[in-house]
Amino acid sequence: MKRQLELKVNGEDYSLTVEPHRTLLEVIRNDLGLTGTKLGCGGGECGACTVILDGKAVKSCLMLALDARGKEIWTIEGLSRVGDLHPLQRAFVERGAIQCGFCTPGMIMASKALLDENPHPSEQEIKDALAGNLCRCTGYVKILEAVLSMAKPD
Amino acid sequence: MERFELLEPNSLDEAFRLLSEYGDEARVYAGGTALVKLMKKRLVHPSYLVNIKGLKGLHYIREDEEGLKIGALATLREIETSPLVRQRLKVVGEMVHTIGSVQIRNVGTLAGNLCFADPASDPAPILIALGANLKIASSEGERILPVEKFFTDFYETALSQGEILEEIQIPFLPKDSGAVYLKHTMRVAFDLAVVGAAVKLDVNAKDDVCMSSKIVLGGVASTPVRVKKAEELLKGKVINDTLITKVAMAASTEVDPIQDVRASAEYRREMIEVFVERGLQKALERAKGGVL
Amino acid sequence: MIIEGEFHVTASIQQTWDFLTNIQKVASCVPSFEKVEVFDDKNFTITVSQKVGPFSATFETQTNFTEVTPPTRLVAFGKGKDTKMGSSFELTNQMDLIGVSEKETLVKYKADVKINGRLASVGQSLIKIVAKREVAQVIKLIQEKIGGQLSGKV
Amino acid sequence: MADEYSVIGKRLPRIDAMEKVTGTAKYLGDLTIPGMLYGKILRSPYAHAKILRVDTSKAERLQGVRGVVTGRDTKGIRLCVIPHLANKPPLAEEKVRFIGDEIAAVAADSEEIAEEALDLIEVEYEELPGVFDPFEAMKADAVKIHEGGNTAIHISRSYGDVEKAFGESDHIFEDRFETQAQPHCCMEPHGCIVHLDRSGSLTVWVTTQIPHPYRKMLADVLGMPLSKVRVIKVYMGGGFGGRFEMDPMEIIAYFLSKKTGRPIRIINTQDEQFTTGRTRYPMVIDIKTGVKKDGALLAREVKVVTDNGAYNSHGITITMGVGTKCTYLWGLPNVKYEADVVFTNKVYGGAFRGYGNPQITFAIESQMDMIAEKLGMDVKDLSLKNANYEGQLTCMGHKITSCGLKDCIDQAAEAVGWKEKRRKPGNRGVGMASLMHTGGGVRLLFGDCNLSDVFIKMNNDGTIDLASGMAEIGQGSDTALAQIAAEELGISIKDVNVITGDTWTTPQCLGAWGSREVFVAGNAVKMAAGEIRRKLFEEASRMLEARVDDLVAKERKVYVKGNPEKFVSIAQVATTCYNRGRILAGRGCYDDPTTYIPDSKTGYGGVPTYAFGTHAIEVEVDRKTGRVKVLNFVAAHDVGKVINPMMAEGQIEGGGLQGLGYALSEGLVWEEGIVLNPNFQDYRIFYINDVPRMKSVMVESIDPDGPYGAKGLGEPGLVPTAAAIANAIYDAVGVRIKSLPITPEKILRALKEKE
Repeated sequence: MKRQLELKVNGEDYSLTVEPHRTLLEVIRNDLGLTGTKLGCGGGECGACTVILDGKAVKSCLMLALDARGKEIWTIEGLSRVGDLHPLQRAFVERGAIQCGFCTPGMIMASKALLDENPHPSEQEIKDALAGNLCRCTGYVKILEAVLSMAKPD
Repeated sequence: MERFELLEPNSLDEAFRLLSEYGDEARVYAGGTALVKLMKKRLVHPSYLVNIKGLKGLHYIREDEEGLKIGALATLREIETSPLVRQRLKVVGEMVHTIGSVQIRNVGTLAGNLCFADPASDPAPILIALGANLKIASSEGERILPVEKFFTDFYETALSQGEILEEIQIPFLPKDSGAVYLKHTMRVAFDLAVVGAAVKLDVNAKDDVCMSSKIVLGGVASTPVRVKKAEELLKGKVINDTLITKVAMAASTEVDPIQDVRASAEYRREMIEVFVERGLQKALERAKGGVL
Repeated sequence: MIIEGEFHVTASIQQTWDFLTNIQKVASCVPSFEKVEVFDDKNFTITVSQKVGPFSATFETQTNFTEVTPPTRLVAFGKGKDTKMGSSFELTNQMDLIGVSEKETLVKYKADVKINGRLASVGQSLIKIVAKREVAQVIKLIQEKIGGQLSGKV
Repeated sequence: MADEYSVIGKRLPRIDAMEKVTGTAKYLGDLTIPGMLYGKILRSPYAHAKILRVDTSKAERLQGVRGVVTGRDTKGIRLCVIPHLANKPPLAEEKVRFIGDEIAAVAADSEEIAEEALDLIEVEYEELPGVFDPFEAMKADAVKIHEGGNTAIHISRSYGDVEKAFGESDHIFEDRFETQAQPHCCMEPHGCIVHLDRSGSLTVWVTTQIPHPYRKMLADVLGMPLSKVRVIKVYMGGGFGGRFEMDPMEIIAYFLSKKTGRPIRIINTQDEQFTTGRTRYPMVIDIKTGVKKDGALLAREVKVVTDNGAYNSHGITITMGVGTKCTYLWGLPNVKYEADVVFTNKVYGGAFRGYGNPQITFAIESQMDMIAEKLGMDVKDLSLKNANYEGQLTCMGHKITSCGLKDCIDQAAEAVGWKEKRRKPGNRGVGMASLMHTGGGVRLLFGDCNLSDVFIKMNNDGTIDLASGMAEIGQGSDTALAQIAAEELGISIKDVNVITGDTWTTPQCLGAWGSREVFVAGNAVKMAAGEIRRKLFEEASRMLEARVDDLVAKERKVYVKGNPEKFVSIAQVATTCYNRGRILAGRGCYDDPTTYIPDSKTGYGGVPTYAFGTHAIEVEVDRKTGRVKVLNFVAAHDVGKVINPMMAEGQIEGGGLQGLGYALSEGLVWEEGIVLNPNFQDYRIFYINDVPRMKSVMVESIDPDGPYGAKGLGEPGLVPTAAAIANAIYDAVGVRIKSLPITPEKILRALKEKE
């Protein structure tokens, strides 16, 4: 049976009805059309589906959409306006932290959750925060450098 | 994922009622990280999920004179970052840090981890070693069960139908005690323990004599295993390298380790020896250094 | 997966044979047994249900004796499916009976258990341990029941 | 020296970075086509079985099911990237040959309904014995997986006089090395949307690395004119060789679309990807090498058994390629090669970054370390002594046009601290290994060519649209091509719009594989842009009243050499051209200049250039647990000329990560044909915590044929890693592990044996 779901995504209020078995990822992608958040492994292992829920990074593929009732969610689409990147996004672009780009939204959201909580993380703290996000292209070197550059602005 | 009904009790009593009413067809849902994954793979098919997230009264981490009290809804991440946990029982926070990833710890709960009863559960060994208890509630009332008695088989617990794990009670470490949890994995992060070794030592600070000890192993059998014969070797003895080696060897022969895709039984046996040895060394160091 | 071994029962070879070829009796020694439907003395459907924690599977297993050599050899083949788990189950079990004395029989068994489908990729090691444990239980019950039957306890 | 280039060699962000970093980039799973249905595939639970009956009637009756197909619909179709080796039916007809083999498929209104319908399909099997080990499969009495037997091919070649050379050798080394099945683990699983519309036009959105050859394969298999087939590669979450062929799912989706008239989307689940997707081929390699006392390598004999899995894909060509690869590194004069490619009842392999080279290089370079030790030489000196060089002709007659291998060895050793760290007591060790690989594709995989065609048009404002059949798969080829075009035309990379991926709007190209993107497509871009520049200069020479030969294009201007005041903007020139009815368009078609003609016994094409590299790695081994920690990772690569240092580093670092996984932790584990680790929990690719900050060193050998001297770098990054790790472990604790992955358990076992 469908249930009412009120939530705020990227600063905008949404009111929809969803069935209990829908994941937050499905609702974000299919109902809200925000496909920047990716479906990778579907089992909470790759981190491509990471969004920020009430300030905390979560894997939206393992969360029921109804768990987001009344919560505030940020996805990759909420980080920038047209032509105006968030500094973290700019760091990813300028430091070459992107290859195929599939893990990028999840990496950025996981990094943002960290930086919001801890603006000056150590290298180890960054690694701990990103240890739930897989990247098969970059070898993580440039991702780490991009997040580090935010931790210690040049 | 297959369809199910989400039931949302407003009180524990209502939750008990729903659980007894729907019996086997219902499962308690809190963090859900493990359950949703299995449901997505169509390996578990509950018709009803009893969502206890609305029971805000279960969401706490606090202390009393005996120890930490952790409510069923406290997330792993809250425990990991709790100043209270860090100050009063550091080893618990250290252990939680090794579970899954930040995203998983932000959602998953300690109670959920225990109830799922994965043989490789990280909290189980150290909670047993620390002598933690569980407050289990049902319509019949409450009961207190040592964590040590909680795990009955692969993914099976002592919870009866209609019961909910309400609180985890972890006693503080007495003075001159040290505890540690060491997790051996094949990957640094996001991996299950090939061997998880929890060691707690109570020593006489003057002469390093072991007053009592608990050594508990995870990831090696259908449930966490306490190696009592090995513990026995420590009792009343001065803890030194020779004894530690002997105890570690005894621990490795006391268990009949499982074999799976992560490691062979033989390797597990060898690692039990290594990690019990390292655990004892570290626990002794902590007992003497006053690390909580 | 092959599970093999041998066990003794305190009964003559004929008594043991009679017990082992009586489906109802044998079924009552299977802990996961739910029900049996007998078509003739060689064909029957036995329903077994296994539950381990949150995982449960029910296999309605069509079984037949493929080799019957009284009182020394019995080979049974069973095949079942659990649609809900998208998994199937196959068992070939060969039993050789050797009379040790008037009151003692040695039973050698070799069971080939196959689980295919979703269950298979998830928990091979779990399945193995559960299967071995189940077999041990069955043997224990057979020993008890044959023994008990003869001593008039059951 | 002042930098001669404005765009080449610069650390520029990727041109698609904005789209990717904002979540705008659309990947396959992000697309919805009106009317789209969801397809799911029923797969065999048996490793080897006859199919007696398939009954789909119950599934067809399920509410929301729109179409069901079985082997009856696809009867007669056989797939393989090499057409004459095709033996994979898209849907099984009489037999299934591995767990996961496709049997039937359903199209429904939702994925859930499709899944539910799969459970309603009844299949009756007669199980056959399975054979899972290639050596078992080669036995005369082994059960036959295919009618022609279990050996897909036997390969035998010889160059020089191996027997004589072994006779002249002072030492002969014989070792067996084993490698495992490594899936690509692209973050985006494989998928497609296929729509055969009612007018008879076919559109396929698919995660492919080879849009144009793919289109041809599809048209051939379906008997359709190419003009009716449109293949669109959208943004793609990684390739690495895993999408270098057609997958059965696309043919299945075609027949579902044909049945329903609707677009069909099929995307693998993680489990499907692991259990039915392509992998790197497992190989057992016996290698025998004859050496003189002074370290001169005289002869090599290699015997390979490749586990082909259940069906043909790239297994035969990769194994042939290994026969070539074992001749060229260290330029051996005498080489003998024997190989068998053998079917087993397991998921089949495919192309994967390195195309056989990681396997054979693990063997060659591990053994090189052993040889050096026996001869009492430093392996670095042994490598330098035998290093390939510019102008060298290999025993197969391949010419090395540029070579920076010696510099790679020296610089890698220097950066890792070789002299200070090698052969020191303790638990730490350093190891090195080198590689040689094509730096520009190869001929004869898709016809006797290695080509790329490019169209560029300059717009009135001086910006350009560049259309290429190359496939951007994350490696950065779109950006590299844009840089080359911008350099040639004196414009900014921001002025370049790169159009790739759609076979209806892009010209012919063989696609992204074989490290060929920069070398082949880059040369084509250079030619096309050069044509436009000529036209621009003609017009500009009129406008500036200067000779064409004196003109330079830079910073969006055309100016007279030595007189930068005298210029016109490129936009002005372009506008003038168009106003005068002159079109600024250019075309470049590049086919590599390889003159080598493959002999009949190899059937393998020559390559236009070679890339080289050396990895030097420092590890620490826990002697009690066997656990390896990688402390330092230096990768020195001869890339010809660096087009974009940031992206080149990215290729090396990413390759390094895959190489580390290959060396230490990755590999499918089977039991009776069942994959036991089909997820990222149990199949361990590394997270950020497991890898060191890899350091890349670029060696620029300037290839005479590469654009600006550039060579390919896509594959080399992981080729020598496993051997370097194995050698470092040996240096650390003295045990030689000859099978991959080098797990803690193997190390511990070896340490205990050594005691």
